[in-house]
Amino acid sequence: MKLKLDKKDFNPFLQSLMDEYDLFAPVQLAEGVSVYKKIDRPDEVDLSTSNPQKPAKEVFFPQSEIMFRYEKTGKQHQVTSTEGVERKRVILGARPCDIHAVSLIDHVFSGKEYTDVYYANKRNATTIIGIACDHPLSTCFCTSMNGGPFSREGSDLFLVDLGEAYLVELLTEKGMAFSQNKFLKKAESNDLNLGREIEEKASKKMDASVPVEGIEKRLDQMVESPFWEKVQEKCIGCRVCTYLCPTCHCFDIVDEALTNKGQRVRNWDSCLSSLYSLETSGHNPRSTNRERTRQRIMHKFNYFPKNFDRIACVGCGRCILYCPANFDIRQTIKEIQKGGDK
Amino acid sequence: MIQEKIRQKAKELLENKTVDLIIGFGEGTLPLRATPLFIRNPEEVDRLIWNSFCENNLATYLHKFSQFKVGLVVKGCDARSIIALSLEKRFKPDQLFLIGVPCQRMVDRRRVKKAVKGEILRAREQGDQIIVEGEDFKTALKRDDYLYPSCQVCTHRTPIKANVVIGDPVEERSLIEAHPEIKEFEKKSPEERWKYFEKESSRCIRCYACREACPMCYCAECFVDSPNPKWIEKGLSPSDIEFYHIVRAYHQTGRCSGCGACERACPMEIRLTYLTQKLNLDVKELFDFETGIDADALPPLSTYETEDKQEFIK
Amino acid sequence: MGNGLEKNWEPKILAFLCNWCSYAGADLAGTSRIQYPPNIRVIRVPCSGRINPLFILKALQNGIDGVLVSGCHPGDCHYLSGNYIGRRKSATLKRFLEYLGFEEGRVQFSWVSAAEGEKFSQVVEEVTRDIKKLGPAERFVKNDDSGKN
Amino acid sequence: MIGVGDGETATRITIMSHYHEFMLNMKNPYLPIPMVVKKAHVETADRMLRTLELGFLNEEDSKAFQFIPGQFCELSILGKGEAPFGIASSPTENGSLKFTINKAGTVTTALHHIEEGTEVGIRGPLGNGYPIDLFQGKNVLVIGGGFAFTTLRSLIAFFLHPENRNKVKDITVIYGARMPGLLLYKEELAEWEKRSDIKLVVTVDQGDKDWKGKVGLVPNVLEEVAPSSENTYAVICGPPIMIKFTFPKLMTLRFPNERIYTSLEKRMKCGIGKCGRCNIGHLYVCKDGPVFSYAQLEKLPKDY
Repeated sequence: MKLKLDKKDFNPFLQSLMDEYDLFAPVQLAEGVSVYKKIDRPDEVDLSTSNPQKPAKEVFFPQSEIMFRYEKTGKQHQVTSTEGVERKRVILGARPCDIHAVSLIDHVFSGKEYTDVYYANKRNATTIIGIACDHPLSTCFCTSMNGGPFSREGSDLFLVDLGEAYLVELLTEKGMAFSQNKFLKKAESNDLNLGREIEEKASKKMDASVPVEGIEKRLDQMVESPFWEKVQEKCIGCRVCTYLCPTCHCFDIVDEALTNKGQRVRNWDSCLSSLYSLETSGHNPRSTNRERTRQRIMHKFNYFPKNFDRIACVGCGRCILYCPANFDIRQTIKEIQKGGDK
Repeated sequence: MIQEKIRQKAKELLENKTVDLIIGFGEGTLPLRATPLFIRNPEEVDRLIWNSFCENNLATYLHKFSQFKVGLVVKGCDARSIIALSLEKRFKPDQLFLIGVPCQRMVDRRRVKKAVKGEILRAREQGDQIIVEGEDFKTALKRDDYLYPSCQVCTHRTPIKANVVIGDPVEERSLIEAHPEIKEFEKKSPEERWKYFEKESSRCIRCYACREACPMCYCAECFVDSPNPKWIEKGLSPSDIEFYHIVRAYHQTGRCSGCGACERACPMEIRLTYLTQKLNLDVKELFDFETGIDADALPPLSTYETEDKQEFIK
Repeated sequence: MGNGLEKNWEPKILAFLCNWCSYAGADLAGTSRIQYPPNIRVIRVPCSGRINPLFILKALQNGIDGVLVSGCHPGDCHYLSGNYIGRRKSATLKRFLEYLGFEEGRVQFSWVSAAEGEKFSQVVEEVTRDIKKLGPAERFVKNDDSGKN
Repeated sequence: MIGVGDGETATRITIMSHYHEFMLNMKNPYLPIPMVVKKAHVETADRMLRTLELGFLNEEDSKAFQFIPGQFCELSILGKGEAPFGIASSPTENGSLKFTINKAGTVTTALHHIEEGTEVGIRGPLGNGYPIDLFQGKNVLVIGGGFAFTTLRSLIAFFLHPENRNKVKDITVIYGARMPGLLLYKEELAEWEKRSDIKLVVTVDQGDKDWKGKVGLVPNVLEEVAPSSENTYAVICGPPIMIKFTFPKLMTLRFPNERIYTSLEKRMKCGIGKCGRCNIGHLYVCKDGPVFSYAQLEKLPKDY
């Protein structure tokens, strides 16, 4: 079902959503820095940037999340879980690459035997309003990772910015719940044509030049190659690329104790941290930066494909944009495909 | 041209085995960026470049090459970091060959991006201008209006104790009158200053890029990772983040060369140099000490004078 | 001034006293029946040079209203240079904390020798009076699970 | 890709939402099962190893907890954290579970200090455990070193139980420790030595004045005992140094890699294959292990 939302009705539309849902959207924290946040007023929303620094995964898998609280009385203790989600939620303005990444993490956090209920509850309670990318960046390579600036995969509603209005496509039953919203009018044919034009223009700008075909097989032979010693040189071992990556899902579980009460918390973690696999005995299977940078690349382009036969990269380009040493994963992929000996 | 001389020097050092590898800068994969480059064979020296985007402090890589003889391309601030590191016995004396470059002050890529509408696809330097081109624009920007904050106030652009200095020295500024931002900030009330610090650190995502980009942060176990005693938690509690930023900055007292690599590494664009520069000013005022100038003067906090100021002590 | 100024609010002040001088000075104040405000909680440390900024920040983070570090007079240090090193750390840390926005007087330093019971009580009185003027500490105090969503 | 630029015709909405294609088990896998410390005693002379016997607080938890030897649990002390430990007791023993804890870090030190009657939590049973069904009708060679003997004790006790003894033919056990004082489960070892249906050889690297048993390193003792690899599965757990020198001996005894199993240790947090930490190649030690055959390990990177 295709509808239209005039931009003059945008804020009232958001207000109507906020009456019923917790609304998450990109918010500018400082000039050039934005993250997905729960908003209190419609004017906080800022859709001008292509992608916020932190990915939309944060709405489903927050960087720091309480798993349960506990209270100790004598030798007994009471545990209260915080997995529940009180209110339905909407995430507005997620780009196709971030949404594609969330569907990749779905594979890890779901499962017949064990499901990550914190993630699952948030995922079930959230309606995704995606927004098309009419100005993809030069660092974006989503078309190489079977995504695209107008890919509707994973969205419940999908917006296309027509200039004066948004074209609103309702794609799933969750999306259909919005069909009665009073701010959404019927889309005329010229809106649809304009939407198609914008789509063609954006797709042409994308250069699907990152060669990932057969990278999993290639990496199988390269596990002990000297290539990794060369790749790790410029990496300073910070956690920027993993914290900002929409498909990274590693986390740490720690207890935060006050006197007799406290909470068990999970925080994002990074395989690039030197402590990530350090065992209490002092043994560390990944003792140097070589093993750690290898793990990041292997997990996304070899291990994840082996487990879920999908590459765990959506080509959003954040790790390229924000790396302090300009470590460019497109270059690394090309070098790998050339056998990594160059 | 500086770039040409760096390449010749690198080729010479590699050919006669004075060093095992050269760490310098190469062409970045994005406009307005250069990237650290590690060269081992002489034929590859032509990949070395020099421009106004060589913003990394390469001294932070030295811990990876402790058993090699390393040739390092250094700006004034990087050279000072190396003197500070040598005072802390971080490498053997003859292990390094410093190729000093009098620095023209580095350009702040983020400020340039914010000065134009639309993505910058190509950029190059021309004289004292930066020419940036996007899909539908081409603009020339005056270089000196877009320098990094730490470079604007830099007082030692010419490397002091480099083995060779490529290019002629540049004029310098004195430390005290060079810090308008700190003077401005100090005029504010304590509430305003705390609000600013609180707001800036509230964006922190604890990725530790500031710690990893800084050559002086090399502790085997950083206090944030210590489980026993556990100083702070690992989550995003504002107070823990402020704790981290206060102590990380304070640990640079009398050790920080003011290069600004911490601020440049931060993905959330958090201001950090206004903390370390304040400590540098205090150390100059209290103990007449500047980091990385005199290779024999002990760092201020590891020594003392019987007549140090003590008016603040009851 | 602090907003929590109910009339009978009593500040909690942490005092790091060096074992050889200030701790003995405090002890002398006690044995000589010299009265001083009960607001301080004493932690004995080997030397004022032993004070690590982490101690002071951890105390402030846990909601302490004021911190006093007291050591031997210059020249009297049992370890010869402990207090000199401590003095440089204190000087730079105090300026830095006040630059960041901590109110002046939250963290204070003093020299009290083992014979100065009288001076110790005066120092404690002054510090308590200053902290009462500043009011309860709010900046940098951590409540348990802020920052989580 | 659905509904891409397909004109005004309304796409027939069939999809609930993309998340509904996934199988979900909404029982929270991170909440610990409440247990109580029934008995606790220090096993070794250096007081570094303490065995805890934990009892279930709720009856239904006890019934639901079905495990096989080789599986592990995440022991949880609220306020300190969690850590993985192999289950030392066998499924055939009564409802309580035994864990032997080596004092090393925050959680283990806390586990060494808690008294009997205190509540703790466990999560489990986790991991795959030893391939009991593969051992049916075969001989079993068990080689253990130091405190890695915990899950091996579970395996041995399981097969020594009357119901299971005839499931396997001969059981040969070689268990070594650095000094007599460091041997675990000394009473049980004494009982097992008396039995005729198990060949138990206990050795120490260095004896002391009242040690009457064998003295010698595990690899050499294996060479001496030289059990036939014919129709036999080997299970080997111990410190890396012991494995490094024992493994070649198994080769000379012509044990094929598919019939040598080991239980690996790695840093773990979730224990259920979600947090991504304990991977070796694409496998997770907590979910796809901790028990692996050497044939499997050969194909994986040396990432442990």
